[in-house]
Amino acid sequence: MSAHAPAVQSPYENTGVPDGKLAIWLFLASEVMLFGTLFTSYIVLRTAAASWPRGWDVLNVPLATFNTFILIASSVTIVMAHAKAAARDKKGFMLNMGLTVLMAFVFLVVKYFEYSSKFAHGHYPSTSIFYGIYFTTTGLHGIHILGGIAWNLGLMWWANRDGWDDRLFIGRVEYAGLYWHFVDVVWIFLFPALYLL
Amino acid sequence: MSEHAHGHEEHSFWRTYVFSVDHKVIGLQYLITSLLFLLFGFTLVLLMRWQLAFPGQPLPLLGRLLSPEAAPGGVIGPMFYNQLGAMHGTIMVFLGIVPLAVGAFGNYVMPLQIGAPDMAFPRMNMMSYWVYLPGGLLMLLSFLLPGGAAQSGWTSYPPLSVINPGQTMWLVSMVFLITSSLLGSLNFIVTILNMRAPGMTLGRMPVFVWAQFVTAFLLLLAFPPLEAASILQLMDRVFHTSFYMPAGLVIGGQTTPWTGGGQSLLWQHLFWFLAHPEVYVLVLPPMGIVAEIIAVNTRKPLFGYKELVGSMAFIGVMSFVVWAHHMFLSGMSTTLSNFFLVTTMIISVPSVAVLTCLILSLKGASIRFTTPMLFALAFLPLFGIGGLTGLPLGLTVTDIYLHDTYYVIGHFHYVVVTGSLIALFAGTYHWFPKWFGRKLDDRLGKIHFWGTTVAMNGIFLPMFIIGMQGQSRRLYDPTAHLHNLVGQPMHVVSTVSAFVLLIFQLPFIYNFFNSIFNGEKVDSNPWKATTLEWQCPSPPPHGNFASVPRVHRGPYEYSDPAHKDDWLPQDAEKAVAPV
Amino acid sequence: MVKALENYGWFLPVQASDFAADIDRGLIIIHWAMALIFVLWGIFFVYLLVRYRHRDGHKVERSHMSLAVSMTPDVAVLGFEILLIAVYAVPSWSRMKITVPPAEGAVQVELMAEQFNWSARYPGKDGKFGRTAPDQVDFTNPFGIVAEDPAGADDVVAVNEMRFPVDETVLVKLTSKDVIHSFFIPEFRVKQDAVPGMALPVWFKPNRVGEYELTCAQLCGVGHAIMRADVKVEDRASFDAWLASKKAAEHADAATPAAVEQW
Amino acid sequence: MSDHDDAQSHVKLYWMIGAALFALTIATVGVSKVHLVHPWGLIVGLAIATLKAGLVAAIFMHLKWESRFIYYFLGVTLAAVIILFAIPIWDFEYLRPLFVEHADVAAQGHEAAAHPPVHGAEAPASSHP
Repeated sequence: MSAHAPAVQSPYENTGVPDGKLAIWLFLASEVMLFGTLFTSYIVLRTAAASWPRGWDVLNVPLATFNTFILIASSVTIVMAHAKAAARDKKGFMLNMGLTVLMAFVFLVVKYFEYSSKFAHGHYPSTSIFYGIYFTTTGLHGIHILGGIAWNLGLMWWANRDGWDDRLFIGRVEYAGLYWHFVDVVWIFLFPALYLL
Repeated sequence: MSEHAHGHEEHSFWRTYVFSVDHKVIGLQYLITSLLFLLFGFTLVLLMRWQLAFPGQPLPLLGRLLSPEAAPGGVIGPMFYNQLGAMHGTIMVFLGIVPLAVGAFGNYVMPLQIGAPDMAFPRMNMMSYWVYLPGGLLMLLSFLLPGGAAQSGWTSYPPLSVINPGQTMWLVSMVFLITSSLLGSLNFIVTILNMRAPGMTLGRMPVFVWAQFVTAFLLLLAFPPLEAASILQLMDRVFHTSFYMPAGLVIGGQTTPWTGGGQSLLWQHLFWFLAHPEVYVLVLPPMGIVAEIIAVNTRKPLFGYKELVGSMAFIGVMSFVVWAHHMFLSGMSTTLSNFFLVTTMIISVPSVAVLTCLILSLKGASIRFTTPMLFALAFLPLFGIGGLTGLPLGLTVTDIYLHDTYYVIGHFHYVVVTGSLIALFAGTYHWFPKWFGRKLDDRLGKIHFWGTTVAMNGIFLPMFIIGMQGQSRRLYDPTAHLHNLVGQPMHVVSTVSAFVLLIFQLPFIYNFFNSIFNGEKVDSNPWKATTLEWQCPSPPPHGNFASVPRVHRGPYEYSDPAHKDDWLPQDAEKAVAPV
Repeated sequence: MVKALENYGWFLPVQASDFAADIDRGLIIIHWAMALIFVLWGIFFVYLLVRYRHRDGHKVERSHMSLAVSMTPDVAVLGFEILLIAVYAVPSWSRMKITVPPAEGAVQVELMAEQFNWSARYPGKDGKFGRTAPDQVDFTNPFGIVAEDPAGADDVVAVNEMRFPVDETVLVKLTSKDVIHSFFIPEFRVKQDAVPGMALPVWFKPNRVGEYELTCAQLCGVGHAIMRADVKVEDRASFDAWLASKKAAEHADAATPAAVEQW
Repeated sequence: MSDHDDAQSHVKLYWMIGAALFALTIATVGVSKVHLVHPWGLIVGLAIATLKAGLVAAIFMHLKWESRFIYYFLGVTLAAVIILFAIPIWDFEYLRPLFVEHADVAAQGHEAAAHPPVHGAEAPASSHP
């Protein structure tokens, strides 16, 4: 690809990377540390635990696999939404972003069923160290998905008002996409860690 | 939310002074709030010092005011003492020094020094203050809760912190503070990278800006692990998960609701993974402040700009691999201690290098002993003592004896109090003219300086002696142990010096608030300094510089023979030959 | 107990174990080095302040000392530290904390820290500790020694009191019942956190008869300050006599019905 | 802005990556169903997950065409994460023999009290040393 022309026409000395992109990548770096700590704790507590249930026995793996498909699909649709926004196709953008939000919502609904079935069987976070980690990590991930839904809905609402032609709009769609892909990457690691290995 | 131009529409009182997006107003908000938190944290320690020097004797004045269960009959109870200890540590570190060094000085001075009109994200900057303030107030609120405030030390080691009352509110407000610091560090890094005045390459940035840049990275990468660890501890406390609770706990004779399987050492690893970079966050900006003040008052370029910045960056990197020297005796694997012994000794080298560069900047200079320079000069030997006393603590063998004794308390107070806090006082005297257009009174300043330095040494030097005698830290009543009796007079010396220190803060407080309105008026560059913040009016208007400044040279061009006066501002076109 | 007061002076307490001399040598070497560094830098610092203070007619020299020369103190400090690590720290640390002495030759003690008590258990004649179980734990039986295990019958339990024979390596298995405590005897220069859920070995060889004090160095709650135990080092004979008397006193308590509440 | 015309031309690429991710998810579930011998199951599972994460990061997050500053940040973050992983895990691996094995006894006791054992039998209570 061509060398990066300074995307930012600003009178100030800068790195050629727009402020928003620097900020979102730094924020993702801190999120990497946050989830990295949860994974370290998971590995440490698992190796130190006397016994660790197999994912297949205690958790509903097919449902989780479906959930993974949903999240990957939503990653694809949000990157399409960014492509459509760049191509100035508002209808395409709204469709794709709507799909992303819908699939994220479906992901949470599936999560709700999973949690309620666990509670029904009397498995609470306090039941054992496995459930503690399961509920904490998936819960924190779920909160990040809620954040993503709010961000994407905000963008759609802003696009309908005067945001569509704002010079920052396409950038902000890209940053929402980066955040969403990161949440997907966290699930890509969380899914095998809790359910499969 | 489109970006409106930097027009000067008239904002209401609320938008200008309270919910302002101007980095200068936010800097002052941080300044006032953190100074008040520092004062409050200091009063907590006065109560503790009274109990340490005269165990069991009722407080003279305040005794009746304290609640009966906290201080029965005016005598501070052990539970309230532990609350004071934990909250003193937390308030001073997370609510006092870091917001002062990063929030106040960083927010106000750094954008001016790089010639920027404001921070890269003004609204996020405002948000970081308005997330910090509720976090701080929640921390203070925890005193009034039924169980009382947090009482398992500012390090809150489980299982004690999970079974003790008061820790939940501490964890919740910690999440607020961490979020505020993350927002702040994001803003700093993007501003420093993308909003430097044209001509200001990274090699021409002042040392203070470099210190803030490294500090922002430490905050960004080290704080989230503590946030995750706090979430785990919150789950342990509220939902009885047992991340940090090992199996078979018997507390007060009964088995506990925790099913076990957790590891208490996990918290210590995650906490110190943050807390060591955190103590370098406490020390790096003050080092930057001292470097600026020494350059201005010696009228000479700093010695070894590259070495100074290189050492700070190296400290920043190394601070991620030294954390477990706090855990040599905590049950961590002893072979791992050897690894951390080596990394701790490696990180002591850049600290010595920074001190060497600052001291050698005095050679061949023309030193002016203004009040900020007095504080900056006092920083050098006192921070030196702090650094040197770190040697026996960093060495695994001598740490066996000195770990968790008063020697440790003496060490880190010499680094933070006579190090960072004295440097932050220096910064306040140095940049006060830029903030308010008026100077702090020099006579009161000198009284404050001599009184503070002498009193601080009076508090912390005896701690080394008590530590050598083997007195453990965080003891409610040291006289309960025979081997501590010999150190009791030392406690009295410390307590008296602590009250003297309080008395010597009064001239500073009076001087600070009085000079805002009727201090001696000064022009925009009273110290005749070369860095950009002194080339704009004080206090700088919204948008700081009338036109975007263009930088032509390094930050410390003093005593240049080719120029008429002994300082050449960074944005001056070219040197004017002396007439 | 007053006799114990003369163990403590202005500087380090008396050396009462073989590690003490080793640690004190390290402390003294480092503090002399620190004093030397501080004084040298202090003198140079004051000289600079006086020599280069602002006064009329005094010109600023723009030239700086060469970097190599300026870095000699740093290199010296680093060299001293590397020497210290290689010669002193690593070998002593491995002797004090890594290589656990063989259990046979040592006096074995199991020490259980709990909120605000130290309970010590000696294996008694058979040299074996009886089995314990958490559900047996109660006030009279802090370790939860299972009654039917013969090995536990002759175990001696002492609360807030520890005795060691002089000149014999003591191997303590340190654990905690509830929170993190820290086993610290200043005169022996030995310290180790007692972590619940972990049994950490601590070993030392007392080499001076006398009365010392065990204190808790890690904040463990409201009673952290009063959590102490008396430590007495005596010759082998009186140590065995003490064990026997302790065992006898225990039988006496067990016999009286008041000690066992059951309904 | 210039790099946005790249976004359009990549639509086809995004669909391919999406399909690849689906396939890899099926693969990882399949592999775990097969119960490989201890170390291999872990290694293969992690390899697939890292591959998927790499695809998302490189293509979807445009990391392939990113400026060097972002690589610097991510490099520093990666180093911090590696330190955060390596040292605690190495420490607890070393500490394993020092653990007092109350875990299963207490868990079993609690399990039985809370509700009838639902899943596979716990490891028998190992005797306390």
